[in-house]
Amino acid sequence: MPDNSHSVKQLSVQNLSVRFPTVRGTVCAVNGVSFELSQGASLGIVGESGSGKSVTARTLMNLLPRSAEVSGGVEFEGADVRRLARERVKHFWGVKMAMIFQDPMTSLNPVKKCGTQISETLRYHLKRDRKTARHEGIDLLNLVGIPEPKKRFDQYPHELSGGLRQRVVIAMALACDPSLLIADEPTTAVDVTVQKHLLDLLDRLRKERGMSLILITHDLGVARRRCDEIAVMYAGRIVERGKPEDLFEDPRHPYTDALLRSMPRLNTPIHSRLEAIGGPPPELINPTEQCSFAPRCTLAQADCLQSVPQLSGVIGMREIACFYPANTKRGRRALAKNRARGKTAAGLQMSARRHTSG
Amino acid sequence: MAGSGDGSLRSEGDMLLTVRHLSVEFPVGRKRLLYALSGVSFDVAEGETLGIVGESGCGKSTLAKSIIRLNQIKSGSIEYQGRNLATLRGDELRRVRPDLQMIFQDPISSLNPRRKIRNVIAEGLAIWGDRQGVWARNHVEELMVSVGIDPKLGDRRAHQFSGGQCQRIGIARALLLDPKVLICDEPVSALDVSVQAQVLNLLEDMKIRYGLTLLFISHDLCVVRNIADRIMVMYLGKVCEIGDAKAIFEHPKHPYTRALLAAIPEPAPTVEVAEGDISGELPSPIDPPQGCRFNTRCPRATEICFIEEPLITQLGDQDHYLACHNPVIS
Amino acid sequence: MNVVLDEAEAKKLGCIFWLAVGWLGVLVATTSFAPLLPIEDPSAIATGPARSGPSLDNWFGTDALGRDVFARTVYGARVSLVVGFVAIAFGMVVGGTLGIIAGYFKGSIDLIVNFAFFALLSFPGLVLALLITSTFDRSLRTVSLTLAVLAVAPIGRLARATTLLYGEREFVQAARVLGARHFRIITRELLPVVMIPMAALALLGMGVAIVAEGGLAFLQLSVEEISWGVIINDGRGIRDLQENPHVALMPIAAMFITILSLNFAGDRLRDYFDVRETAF
Amino acid sequence: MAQFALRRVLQLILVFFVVTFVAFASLKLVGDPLFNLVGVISGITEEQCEAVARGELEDTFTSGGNIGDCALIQRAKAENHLDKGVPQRYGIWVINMFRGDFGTSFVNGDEISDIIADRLPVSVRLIVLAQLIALGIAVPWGVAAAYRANRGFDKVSTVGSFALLSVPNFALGVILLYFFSLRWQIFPSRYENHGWWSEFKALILPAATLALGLAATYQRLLRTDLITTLQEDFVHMARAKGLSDRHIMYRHALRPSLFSVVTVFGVNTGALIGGALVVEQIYSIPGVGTELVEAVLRNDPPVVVALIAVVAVGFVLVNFLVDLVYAYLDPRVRSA
Amino acid sequence: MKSPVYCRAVAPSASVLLALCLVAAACGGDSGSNRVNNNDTEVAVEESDTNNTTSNEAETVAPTSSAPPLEGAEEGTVCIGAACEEPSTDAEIAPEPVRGGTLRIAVEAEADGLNPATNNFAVSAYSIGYSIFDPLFGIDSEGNWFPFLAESAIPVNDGISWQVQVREGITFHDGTPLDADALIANFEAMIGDPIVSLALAPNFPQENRYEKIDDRTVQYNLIRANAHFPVNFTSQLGMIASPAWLEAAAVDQNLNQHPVGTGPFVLDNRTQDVSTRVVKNPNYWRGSEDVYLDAIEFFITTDPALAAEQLVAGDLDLVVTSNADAALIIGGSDDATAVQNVYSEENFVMLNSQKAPMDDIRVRQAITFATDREGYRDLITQGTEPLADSMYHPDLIWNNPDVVQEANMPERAAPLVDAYCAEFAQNCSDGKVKIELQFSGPSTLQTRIMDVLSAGWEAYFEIERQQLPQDQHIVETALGQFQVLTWRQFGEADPDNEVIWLECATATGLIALNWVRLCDPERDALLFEARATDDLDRRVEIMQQVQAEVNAAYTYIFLTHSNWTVGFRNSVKNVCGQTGPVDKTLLCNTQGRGFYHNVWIDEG
Repeated sequence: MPDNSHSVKQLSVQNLSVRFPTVRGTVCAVNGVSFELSQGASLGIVGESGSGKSVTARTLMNLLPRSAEVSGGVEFEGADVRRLARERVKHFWGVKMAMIFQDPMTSLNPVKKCGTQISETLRYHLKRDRKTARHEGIDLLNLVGIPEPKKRFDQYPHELSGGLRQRVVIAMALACDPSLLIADEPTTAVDVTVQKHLLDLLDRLRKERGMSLILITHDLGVARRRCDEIAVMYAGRIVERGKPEDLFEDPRHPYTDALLRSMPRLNTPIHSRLEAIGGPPPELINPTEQCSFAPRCTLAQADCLQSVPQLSGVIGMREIACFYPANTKRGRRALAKNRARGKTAAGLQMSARRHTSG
Repeated sequence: MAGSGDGSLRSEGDMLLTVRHLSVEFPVGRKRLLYALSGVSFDVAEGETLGIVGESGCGKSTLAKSIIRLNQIKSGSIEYQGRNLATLRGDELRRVRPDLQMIFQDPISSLNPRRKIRNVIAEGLAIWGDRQGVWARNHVEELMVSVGIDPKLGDRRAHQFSGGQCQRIGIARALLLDPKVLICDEPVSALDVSVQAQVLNLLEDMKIRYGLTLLFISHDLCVVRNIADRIMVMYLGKVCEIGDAKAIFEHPKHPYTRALLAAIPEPAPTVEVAEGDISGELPSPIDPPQGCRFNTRCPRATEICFIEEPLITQLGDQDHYLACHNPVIS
Repeated sequence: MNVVLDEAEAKKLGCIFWLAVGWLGVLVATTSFAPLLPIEDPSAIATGPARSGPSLDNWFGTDALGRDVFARTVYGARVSLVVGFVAIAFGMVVGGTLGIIAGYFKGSIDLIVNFAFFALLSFPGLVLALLITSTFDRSLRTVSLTLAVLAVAPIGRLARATTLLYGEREFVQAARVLGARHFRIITRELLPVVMIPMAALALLGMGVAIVAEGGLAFLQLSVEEISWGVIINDGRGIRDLQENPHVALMPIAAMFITILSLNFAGDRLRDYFDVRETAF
Repeated sequence: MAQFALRRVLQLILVFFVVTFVAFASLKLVGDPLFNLVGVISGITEEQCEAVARGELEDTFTSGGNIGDCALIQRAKAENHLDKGVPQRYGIWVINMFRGDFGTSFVNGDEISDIIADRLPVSVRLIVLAQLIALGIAVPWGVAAAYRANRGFDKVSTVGSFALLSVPNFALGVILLYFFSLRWQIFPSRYENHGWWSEFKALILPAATLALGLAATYQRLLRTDLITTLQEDFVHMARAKGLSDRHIMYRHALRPSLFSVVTVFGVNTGALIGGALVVEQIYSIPGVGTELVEAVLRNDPPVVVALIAVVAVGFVLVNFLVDLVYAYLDPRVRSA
Repeated sequence: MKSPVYCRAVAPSASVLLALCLVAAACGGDSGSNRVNNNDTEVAVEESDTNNTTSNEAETVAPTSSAPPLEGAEEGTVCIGAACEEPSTDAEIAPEPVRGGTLRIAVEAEADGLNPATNNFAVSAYSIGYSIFDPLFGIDSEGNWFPFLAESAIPVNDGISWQVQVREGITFHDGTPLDADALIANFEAMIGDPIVSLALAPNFPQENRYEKIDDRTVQYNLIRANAHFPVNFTSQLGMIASPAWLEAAAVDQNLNQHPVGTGPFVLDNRTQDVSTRVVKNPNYWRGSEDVYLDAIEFFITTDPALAAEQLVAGDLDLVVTSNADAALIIGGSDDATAVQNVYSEENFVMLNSQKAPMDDIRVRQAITFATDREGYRDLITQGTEPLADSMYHPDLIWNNPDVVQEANMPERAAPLVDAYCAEFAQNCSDGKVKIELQFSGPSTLQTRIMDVLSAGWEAYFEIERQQLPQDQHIVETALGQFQVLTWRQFGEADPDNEVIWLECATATGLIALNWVRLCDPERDALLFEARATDDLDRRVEIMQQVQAEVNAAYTYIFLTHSNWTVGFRNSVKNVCGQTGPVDKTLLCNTQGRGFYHNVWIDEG
């Protein structure tokens, strides 16, 4: 956003890396991710499975398994989050920072009443008594637009539909009035009509409460309308970051570009061939020092296989981690070269039918 | 909406598959019934791709399973090549089966985790050992190559493949017996975007290569839009709107279709977002609403919608059929 | 994303598994070739001074009648293993078949079979064994078959539960769609899947059967041959425990290690094939 | 719920009939119950009887009573319905049972209802105590192991639980008795019941014998289920809510993780009764188990069948209870 | 409606005969084996009851005065254990008795019931029974009878009839007086019981079995003269129960569990198979001040070794057992004392002389020669029991020192087996005689015994083992359906008691109490002569001759003398100091049967 220069920096993630040692090797789930978030802003993190978006969120929420090795800094409202985690600070997560999860069916405890699960947070963190917690809980249900909140308060999760459950989850997350809400694929498991309502709700709540939002999704379309800024992740790295309209209209990273092309859209003709992304999915275990998208990238050149391109560009406007960004002169040249060769530097066959990028 | 009747059936006689008044009900304890499908009628011409869309719980998966007789059918008929699949039993049914194959939603659980994928793909031959002709044309390795699985990996098991590859294996298995109709039940919804495109492309390729007729079920309108010739929109076990894909997407008449289109994160330019704002929850299929089943959420519902169930009717002479008392007139 | 988190631990059977299998292998080998090995006749009395502790001549000492406890333990293993093996083999064949059929076809077959399992389970196992062995004879065949009958219900219930779990899976539907007959679906699709948890349970069940034989021996209703249970029972009198505890403790140790091995092997197998522990 | 209860009651009745009938039929095969009624002459064949009647065979003891009187055998048979077929006898038995008459022992003439009234409470107390001990050990143990799964404590406790699982209960019983009662004299070596405290002391060792293996079983199940539950989204959600680990473990994860334990709790009741059979034997506890074994060995069919019926009914009742516990544990079951 | 009466009469009767047999069946004191059900094991109707001696002598006033049956030893009681130096049995320097307390006794089997007229009394039932019932006559420490409840017993008609007079003023626990009618009621109840009468009826004619002389005197009329008739009434048959209770118990079988006698203790409560508690009778006819204990609790502990351990651990006060392990545990403890004596049964192998191949004396000889008695003694009794050569302990005057069991000489078996097999090839296989070895099980000890015996026989016999449940074992034994088995009996205080096991009258027929079914008329003549005489020397002479003949018939292979042990904690005093009414010291521990009314507990 052009005006985020005057907003208060709320969250700052610096060079965050998360590794999981396993028998088969070290899984590098997140590799040097950095981003900042202003108070009241919303950031979309978009990526396919395995891109590290959820791990990033869980790192922020201190939800990683003990085996995880984390490095880098996370600062939230001036406090070092990782130090808070080490010191087992009690009333921070759930109070300042809250999170909602993908599947409303599973993110509510099936054996506890919805109301109990909401008021539990209030009682635990804010030491409300049973009665007050109930009142506030019902208010929260009201806030997230649940009809008949009193009745719902005493119902079990299985008695509610998916959409309602996700609203309950949101109410739960909002209970202590957090200043940052992390939504991890909040609408993946619900139908489109419900998804729309939920996204609207999150948007509304964010604006009403001056809350920041990190929206994690695999669906570029979801992030587009709801976020001030979008970060695209691939293999544990942010490969491109920028404003939604820029990203959609003028994707620079070949991955973003390819992703957009591979999505079927309403405005493309029927039976139009989709541009699938070829090549193997990224290697997460003991990855080699190279651009992780290179093996699948139609623009890949020899130097893409030599070193990892760093995220660079204008912070707040557009940052790309690529040596040969798509839709640029450099990119077009690289593509032309590869097509002439019939394959990329990483050995990916260039399909004759493949559309040019740019 | 959510209408009854067989008004949606096209008059041409060369339909490959004609479903009439198909009803499926499941007992859900205490003598209550879940009305999964209620009087669904439609037809599919040879070589056509029918996209079936609707929210979860609308009966689209039940429909798929009913056509290939994985469900008990309450009433109605499924005509395929002059035979009524709904009444076939035992060996007769078994003999028809190779003609109608299916691809499942969860690519991994649709493959037996303990069997080598070569055997999984070749299962059809093992069952129909006598089909020499099939063997001659579609031997397993060739098929593996054509779906993009390296035959050298044939000795591996499902868990050693990614979701996309598993779906390819599933497609190969389905194609081995040279089916006429391929029913795809949400074949790409469990896949990542980049892989989804590969599988969709593959399906298109295979359709052309083997002359398939596709029933493509999805909740993702964009995907359906890309692959389907015709679209059928379902709601709570009934058909709302059916017709040529272009017509449906560009001139949706049914309020529900419009709502679906409006709810897409990147909504279709043909509908206004506000127009599709339907509220409320999907009613229970155990106790569906009287009259038009969409009446509880429909922004255009009038009195008649609560009393009378709309019949499906053709819009003019176009390939566009609709069940609604108050359609949107553009 | 969860994939990364959950699969942090790669699958390996691990050395404990191989240790366990090793012990079982050695046991089976030793007992199979027992007659060829240079060990005492297990029923010869006074091979050494009665009630003497372990020595070079009698590795595990001697019992009240001066019989060699080592030889008896080795020969006892034969009977115990046979009992265990027959029990689970029968349990797997009969219980497995019934369980799969019940879980696959459901409906009234399932109702009847499941009820039969339930009724069988509500018969306290040892009482049933007691009834049978006191009714018929105490031959190895009777005892093995008795314990085999007892193995049917637990294994059958597991087979049924697993079949129910997988019977609705899409790969089974796919086979039906391909036109496979029930028999083929059961044998080719379900059996390989059901076998694994069944095999894991069978390993545990073998331990249970061996212990049950011991329990029968404890009530003096087990086989007439030398089995571990018989030896333990022979040496478990209070005075024997005091004066020559090795008579009971050596076969107890052998039984313990064997059952431990079976349990470990079964558990590792379960983990390896990612079988969720089913409450059968 | 009512329908569910009805179904369970039906099941109970069916199990009762099946189990008792099988027991009845199999007892028909067991030895000769007549021996307990008429003594040694029960071994005399009908041919011999006839020979005695014809004076061809000498009856040594006619002077000392009517032993050689084969009518005695016939009468004993008739009065105890031993001359009828199994189904008929079973019918008579069932009818009498529903009249509250379990009959009397063939051996000592005791009212079987008295035997049950004497024996059952002891066994029930033993089994309940064993289950309580087992759960008391297993729950904190399982939670501790699952909390840091595959770490040091869990690995050690896995070995421990497997070791416990692998100790045959008869061996454990004898060893515990030997050390705790006879050598160290911490617990009484003999069952006694001078008030609840003395009985409690006397039942601790046998209950522990049963409980240790059981605790290991429960711990394994609970641990596995807890590990699974701890990966559930709602646990992540609870953690994201900032709740403490302890709170999450006991208030969120434990209850949904108890299903397998509860199921096994029910199904194991049968095995537990079998185990109690041996353990009661070791500690000479006058429970159903000892009586059952005695009755089988002394060839006392009415007692055997009655006790088996009691055990079967107990088994079904426990499983009925288990279903209720399910309903408590999982509201989804309640509404289903 | 005969049925209830019938049931009562018949059901327990079985167990009595069963008991008869079983003493022996459980040879070697296996009672304590791990066998679960011991209800019926180990029991005996007093064989003495079947005495039939004719006495031609003049009427003797009771008590009879025969010479002490012991030879050598002044007292038959052996004491082992820590407290032996302090003669707890010695009443002279007995310290002041301590009153009060409960004596906890382990008995190894439960009695079906405690009705002396219908139930069978095993050692366990005797222990409980003697605390509730007094016998008509007792046996003193020298083995002679003396009047207990009776005032006197006078033989009339050369001993064909006996007049028994009871003491005056005795009442039962329920207040009924003890008089002639009570004696008659007891006699009627017993003779009316099909099995108990087995031991009683043969001595009496069909008619006029008794006459009531006066209110306290009954005259019993026998078939033939018996010089030792009162011995009949020293045990179960002599236990006099309340006639009112007997009558009630005849209708309600359950009352058998609630006995009413005249004894020093009254039944308090009884849980079948668990425990029986009796409390001091405050109105005991001999004066309740001599009954020191407040109560006795009898516990059923089927494993004698466990009972012994419990005794040592202090959970019990007194244990009665014939088990070697138990005896060794008690003997090895500093806290307990074991008392044993010579009045014990013999353990032996029994060969059925009517059943091939045992009908051939060569085979019987061969198996006798091949028997490893030392192995049996060392491995089975762990050396605790002495080897037996005949029906009597060497310390008893009846014993014939010249009779030696010809075992442990396998070399002599070979030619006999060869000769037999040459003749009867069908009964042989590979030059070995095929035999069936029957034993009752399941039982660890029995199995061990079979293992040891087989080890000796295997060289010449091909042994097929047949383990039978106890009941079937007894049936087949009584019906003569066996070849070889082990048994335990003999060794009674009065040798006349053995007649029934040896005479021809019981050797044939359906049920033979002469189990080996060997009839020897000469032996019968000797036995009846001994019965008729009161001449001790002649009796000794005859019994020694009988032993020689038994030995020559090779039907019994005597192994060891069983070793009945009464073990008690050192705090238990005066176990062997029980006295009868005429200041007679009662025989301590006859085959485990015990009186406990003069016992006291001194924890100090």
